[in-house]
Amino acid sequence: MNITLLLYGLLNVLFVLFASPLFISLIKKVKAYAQKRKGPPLLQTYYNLAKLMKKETIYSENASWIMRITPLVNIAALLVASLFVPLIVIPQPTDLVGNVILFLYLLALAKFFMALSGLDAGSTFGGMGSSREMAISALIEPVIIVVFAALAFAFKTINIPDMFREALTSNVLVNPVLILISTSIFIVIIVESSRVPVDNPETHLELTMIHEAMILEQSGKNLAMMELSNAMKQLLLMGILINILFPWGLTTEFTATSILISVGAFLIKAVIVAVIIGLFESSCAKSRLFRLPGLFGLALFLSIVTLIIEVFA
Amino acid sequence: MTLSLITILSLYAIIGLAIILLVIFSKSHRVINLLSIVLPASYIALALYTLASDVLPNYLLGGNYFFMDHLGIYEVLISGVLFLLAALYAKSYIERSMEIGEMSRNNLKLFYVAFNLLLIVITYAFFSNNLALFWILAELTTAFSAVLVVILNAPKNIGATLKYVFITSTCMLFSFIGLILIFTLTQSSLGAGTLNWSTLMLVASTLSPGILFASFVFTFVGFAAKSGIVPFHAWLPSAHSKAPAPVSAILSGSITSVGIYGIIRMYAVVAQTSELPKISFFLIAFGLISMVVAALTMLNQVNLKKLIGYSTIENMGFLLVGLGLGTPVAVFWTLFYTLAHAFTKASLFFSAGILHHQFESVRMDHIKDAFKLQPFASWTLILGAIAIIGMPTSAIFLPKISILLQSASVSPFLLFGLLIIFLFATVAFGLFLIKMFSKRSEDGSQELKRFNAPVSMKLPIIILLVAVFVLGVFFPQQLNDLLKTIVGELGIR
Amino acid sequence: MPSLQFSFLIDRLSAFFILLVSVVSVAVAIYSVHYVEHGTHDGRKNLIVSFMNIFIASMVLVIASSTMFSFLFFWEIMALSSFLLVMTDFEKKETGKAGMFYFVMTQLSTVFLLFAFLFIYNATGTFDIQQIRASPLVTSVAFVFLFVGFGIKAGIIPFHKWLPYAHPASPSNISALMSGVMIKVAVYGLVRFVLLMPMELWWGILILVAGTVSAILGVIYALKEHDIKRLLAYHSIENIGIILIGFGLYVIFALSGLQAVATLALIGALFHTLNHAIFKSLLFMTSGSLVNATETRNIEDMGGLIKRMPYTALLFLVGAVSISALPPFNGFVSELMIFQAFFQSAFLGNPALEMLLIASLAVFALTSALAAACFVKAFGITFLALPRSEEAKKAKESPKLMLIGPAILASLCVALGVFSFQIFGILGFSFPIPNMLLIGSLLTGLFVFAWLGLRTTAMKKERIAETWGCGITSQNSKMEYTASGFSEPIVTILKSIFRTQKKSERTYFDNEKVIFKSGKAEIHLMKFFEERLYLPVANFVRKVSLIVNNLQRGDVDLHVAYAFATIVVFLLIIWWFA
Amino acid sequence: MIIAPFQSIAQILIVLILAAAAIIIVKRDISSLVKTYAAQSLLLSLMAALLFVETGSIPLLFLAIIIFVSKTIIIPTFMTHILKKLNIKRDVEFHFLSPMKSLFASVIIIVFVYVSFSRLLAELNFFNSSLFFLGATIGISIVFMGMIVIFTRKQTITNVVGYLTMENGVVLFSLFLTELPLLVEVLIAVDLIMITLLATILAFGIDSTIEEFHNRLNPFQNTRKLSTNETSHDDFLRVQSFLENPNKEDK
Repeated sequence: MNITLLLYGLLNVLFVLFASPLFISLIKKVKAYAQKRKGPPLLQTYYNLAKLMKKETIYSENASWIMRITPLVNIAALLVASLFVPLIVIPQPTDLVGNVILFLYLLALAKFFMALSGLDAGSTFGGMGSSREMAISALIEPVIIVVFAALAFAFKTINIPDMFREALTSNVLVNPVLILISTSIFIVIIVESSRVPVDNPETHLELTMIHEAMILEQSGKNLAMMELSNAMKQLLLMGILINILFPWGLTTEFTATSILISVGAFLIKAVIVAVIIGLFESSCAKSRLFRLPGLFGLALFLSIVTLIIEVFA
Repeated sequence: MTLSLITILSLYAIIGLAIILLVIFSKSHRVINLLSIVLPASYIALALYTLASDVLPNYLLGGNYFFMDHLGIYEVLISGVLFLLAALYAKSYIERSMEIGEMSRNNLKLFYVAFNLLLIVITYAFFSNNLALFWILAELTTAFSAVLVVILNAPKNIGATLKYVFITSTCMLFSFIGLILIFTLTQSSLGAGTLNWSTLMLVASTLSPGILFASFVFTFVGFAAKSGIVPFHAWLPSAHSKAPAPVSAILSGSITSVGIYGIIRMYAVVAQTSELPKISFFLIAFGLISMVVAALTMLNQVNLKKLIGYSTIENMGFLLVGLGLGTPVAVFWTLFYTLAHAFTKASLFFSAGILHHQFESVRMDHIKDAFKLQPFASWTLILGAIAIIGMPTSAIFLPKISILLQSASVSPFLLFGLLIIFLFATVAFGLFLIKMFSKRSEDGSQELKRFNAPVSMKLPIIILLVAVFVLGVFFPQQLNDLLKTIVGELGIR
Repeated sequence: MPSLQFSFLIDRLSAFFILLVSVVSVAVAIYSVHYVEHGTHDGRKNLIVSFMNIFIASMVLVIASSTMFSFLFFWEIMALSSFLLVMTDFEKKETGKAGMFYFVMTQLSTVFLLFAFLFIYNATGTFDIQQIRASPLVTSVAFVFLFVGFGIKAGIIPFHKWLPYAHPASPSNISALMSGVMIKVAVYGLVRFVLLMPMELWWGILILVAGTVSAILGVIYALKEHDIKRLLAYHSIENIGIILIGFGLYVIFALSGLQAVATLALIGALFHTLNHAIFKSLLFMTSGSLVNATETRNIEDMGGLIKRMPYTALLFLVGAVSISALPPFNGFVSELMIFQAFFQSAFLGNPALEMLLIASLAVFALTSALAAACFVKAFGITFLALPRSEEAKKAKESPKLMLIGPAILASLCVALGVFSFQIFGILGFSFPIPNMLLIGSLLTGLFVFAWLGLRTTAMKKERIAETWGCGITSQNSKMEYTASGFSEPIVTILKSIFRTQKKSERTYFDNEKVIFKSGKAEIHLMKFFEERLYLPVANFVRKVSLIVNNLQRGDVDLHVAYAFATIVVFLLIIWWFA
Repeated sequence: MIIAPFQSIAQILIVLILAAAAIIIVKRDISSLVKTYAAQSLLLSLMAALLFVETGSIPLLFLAIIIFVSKTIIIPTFMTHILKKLNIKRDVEFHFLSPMKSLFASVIIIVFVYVSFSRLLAELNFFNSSLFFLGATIGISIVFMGMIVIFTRKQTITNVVGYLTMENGVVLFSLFLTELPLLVEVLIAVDLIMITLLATILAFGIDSTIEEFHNRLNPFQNTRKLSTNETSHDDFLRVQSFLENPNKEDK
């Protein structure tokens, strides 16, 4: 594990850490515009986090140490996961990081503890939240796996950086595979970052909220950690979508110029994706929980079609 | 000095009659019981002596009526052991039966006289060289064992005994027809008619196969009835369930083996001719029928002793199958199976007898928290069941596997059928025991006081079970040789 | 001609399985020392212990035996001793039912195995397992029978029904052994024989499909269970399914010439066998402690135990994380290997096969996700929040040895996960699997780093207060989310599989059905296999045996008539042959 | 060489024996059943005697005597003795087959036996005369007819008669086929007597109290004076309770 790899890791992690909150508020902004509102400033999320760090932390009497470790587990898992998705620089091939399945299960680890913390305080909301969250994530799991299986089929590798490199050098993903797979990944992003129509991050209405309900008991720095890790997760998934579909500007060598270029390129692409997400969110309404399987079914169908095309072509 | 076989043979009779006289004229139960223990003991001693000293087979009275060969000695030994242990067990069992008024004291002597007479008759049946003589003695075993069954004070016993007497003797008449046919056949082909197995074995190949087959079929009827082969089996379960436990043990150990013995002899005779495949098929078919019917019937029995009785039928069927397979290996293991089965069954009936005296019935719905009241009998019952379903380390296991293996070479379907039948029997035992032992008495019926069985009732069970499980893991060389010689003498190729 | 001559042969496969058996047995033995004391089994303690030893020994000997005969011999002893162990609390009604199920199924498996063995012997003339050389027909028939026989013992659907009955009924250390080890012996048998016989593609497909079905249905049935031990039993079915998936992949890939992937799948399956043995025994033992502490198996009556039994909670959590296949624990690594094998199916070059694998892959993914959900429920409802019953309030931490036993396995869960890469390196396999040591250290490191960071930067003030509970006066256990509530969304979404029947009736004050007076609603989950497969067969057999019984009901005359008819038939036979 | 009168007499005897069997099938009055049986046995012994006169072999004579003593004297007298004790005089119920049907059945049986044995016995070369063949066939048929009696009649005592009839059939069969060693014949007779005694006593036991039954069954009654009365008394009570609720013991 040489120095460049270390450098890559540091760079990537820091980038994810600091860039991710931006897109949360960006999407908020887009939705606000869509609703003819002004919306919060672009740096609102950073302000929130800073404020939360300054606030005291309150634990319920019924809560146990699960409640205390969950934020740390989340942030740790997401930090490790952010090693796996190169956003600006692709490191030279290595087996150490980048295994797509490990990446997914790191997210699952975070989610597992989040759900436990939801049950920990014994309040009704938390239980409801984690129950729904687990149900949804269980149902989306086949989609995710099949999508990445499709990618693995396409790129003949299960290593995310290698996928990106492949995508960079040879664009194997010609239409219609492009559209299909992007649609599936897009749905995955919507689900995983708990957005409309699956979930509604704005309200605290018990009927709609899922993710928010889980972290309802969290407060202060712990809440900050949860929010941050959620933002990072969203960014990482967006990054996968971006770097596979249009990896232009993604660089492989460690030079200041190329890095700057790719940072810029990535930001632009990410902003575009975020805008799309925002528009999509504001274009459709929160659907009932038991309607969601239909959406997932669609995603699964698309990804399987992708696979079929790849298999028979 | 060595006794000549004629003396030995007459010794059997002399000892037997002497003991019976003593029984008639002795007063106390203990003495009578002791005498009845001495008789089988002496028989075993004589048999072992014969086995050790003289060269078998040996023909007596010019080979006309009696002879001794290894098969006979083997069967006599089995019966001797069974009778010995049964007598040992009977003491306290009968005493208890008389206390609770199951059996009136007047019949005590009748019981023991019939008991000893039965042993004598069985012994001579196994030593009889002449088919007709064997037939008569077999009939007599029916008569005496019928007395043993009917001895208890219950109308049901009379009914059971009537079933027994009528079915067996009716069918035995047909085997008499069969043996007249054989006699005539030999007369017509040899000039002088004979019913001697020793002779028949020699001349069988010269006789006309058609009539030989016919006579086999006719004789089969009677012997099958004695060994409880379906559809002549009806007497067996009822008699077994009604009779006192020691008698049930003898019935399913010795009486049935008398029938099997006859079938084996006839088979050995016919096996010399071209009819072999036909009768093999015949035997396997009847074995299967018996097994199927018995196993299916076992599946919902409520009466423990009936269950055990039906399992006897099932095992007899399996013996027929093993005989029908007819290879030396199969016959070897069939012979061993008779011994293993007799011992296991005896232990089961003895345990059931203890339970019977505890609960005054062996019906499932009358037996409650058996483990608390009769831990010993419960465990021996479980062990016996484990042994009879042919679990490993029981003596049944090896013969079962080997015979199944032989059947596989006939047809895989036969093998699978047998396995399924065994599954049914096993399941029947398992479910019955689970149901029976999981029964608990509701708080009302706690006043059932414990019947503590004396050593004389426990010892036979222990001996039998030890024997069964030791034979399961250790196969003595002498036994191996004995069985091999028997197979040789039967001329199984 | 069989005789009691046993011969044993220990190669790497059997050595591996013996290791598995012994490791788990040690932990269970330590655990049992105190566990057996707690149970109210009067004189049975000694019996339990002695039978337990026979049981373990027989399992080791089954694995070690090199002839089918001794395999069968010890297999029977294993079945018998385990049956007796299941019947420990024979007075209980449910134990009786469990015993019946278990007895029948285990005998059935013996029937199939015995048939296969004798069939092979008849073809090859030897009992030696290594010498199975026979025509494809023979081996195929033998394979089918072996598969069914071992499948019953391993509890693959639809032969699984005995598991969810036998495990709750038997003492927890026994369930730990049975679910952790015994069903693995069945897996061993299957692997052993299939590896020795000339494989065919459809074997692999059969194994894969059976595995997939067992996995998904197992976890789905587990989701609706609130009896913790039954829940774990269903998870055993699921994990056996996963193991079979891996093994099926091995067969398929090996026959397609992709040796590397095949090895990956096989090792993955075996590794998962070991892992499942470890964490399932761990979970069963801890649940046994729970049952002892709370006197109930229903998780709806537990809750809040993390405060009362902290160590048990930690151990259970480790087990839950491992079985939910979360990094960096062992369960994850083995599932990762199987996943990777799946991802290689692009190279098969047989479209139909690839599609099958993809479908199976999707189901597999769903399975592992549902498993995670199920264990969030199991842990959350059992340990977190407020106690749901008086017993749970009064629960005490279990004695030391009942913690040490599981603790060994828990540490193994972590170690096998974290050092998996190195272990495989030592064993001489080089798989493209991530170095979990790195990941694990990164996770812990970043965990500590974040913790320190928060300590330094963030506000330290912490307060323990009552959090907002939707305006209720005081938080009580009635307000908590129940286990059934937790699994309700999934149950509703998958109602077609559960065959859920919701019944609800309402009464109103007025005729327009406006003013609601009273009503009741109930959800009934159908026991599909029991009601559609097991009971019909049993009833059929019972009916037949009743018929046979009634044919024999009657006095002398009837039976003499039977004899008469039979003899007339004999006359026919004679006439025919003469 | 067999001459005509013997032939005709033998045929007449055979037919009479068959007729006796038929009567046993249809008759309802038990005492007359026993009488018919005695008559049949008498005919049988006459048959044996006739054969002795014909062939001049001593065993046949003895056989005739044995048959006469055992079956026309001992068994019938004993049975009538029992019948006096029994309170049943007639056996009116029939199972499975009505008397007429059973007669038809036995006719069919006769034909069938004839057919099936014709092939069989043809191989026995010394069957030179049709008479022997007829005798053998009728013998077997009588065995079957006796069996029909056993399973169509309800009363045990009648079943005993049926059994005896079967045995007569066997003897007839053996008469015409061959002659067994004398010892065997004696033993068979003894055996038959024992079985019959037993069966009859059992039949008696079925419809009498256990007490009387055991008194009859047990030959050692007076060797030892026991307090018979109270044991037998509570035996009696037990039996009463049985008769009140018979399904207490299993069925």
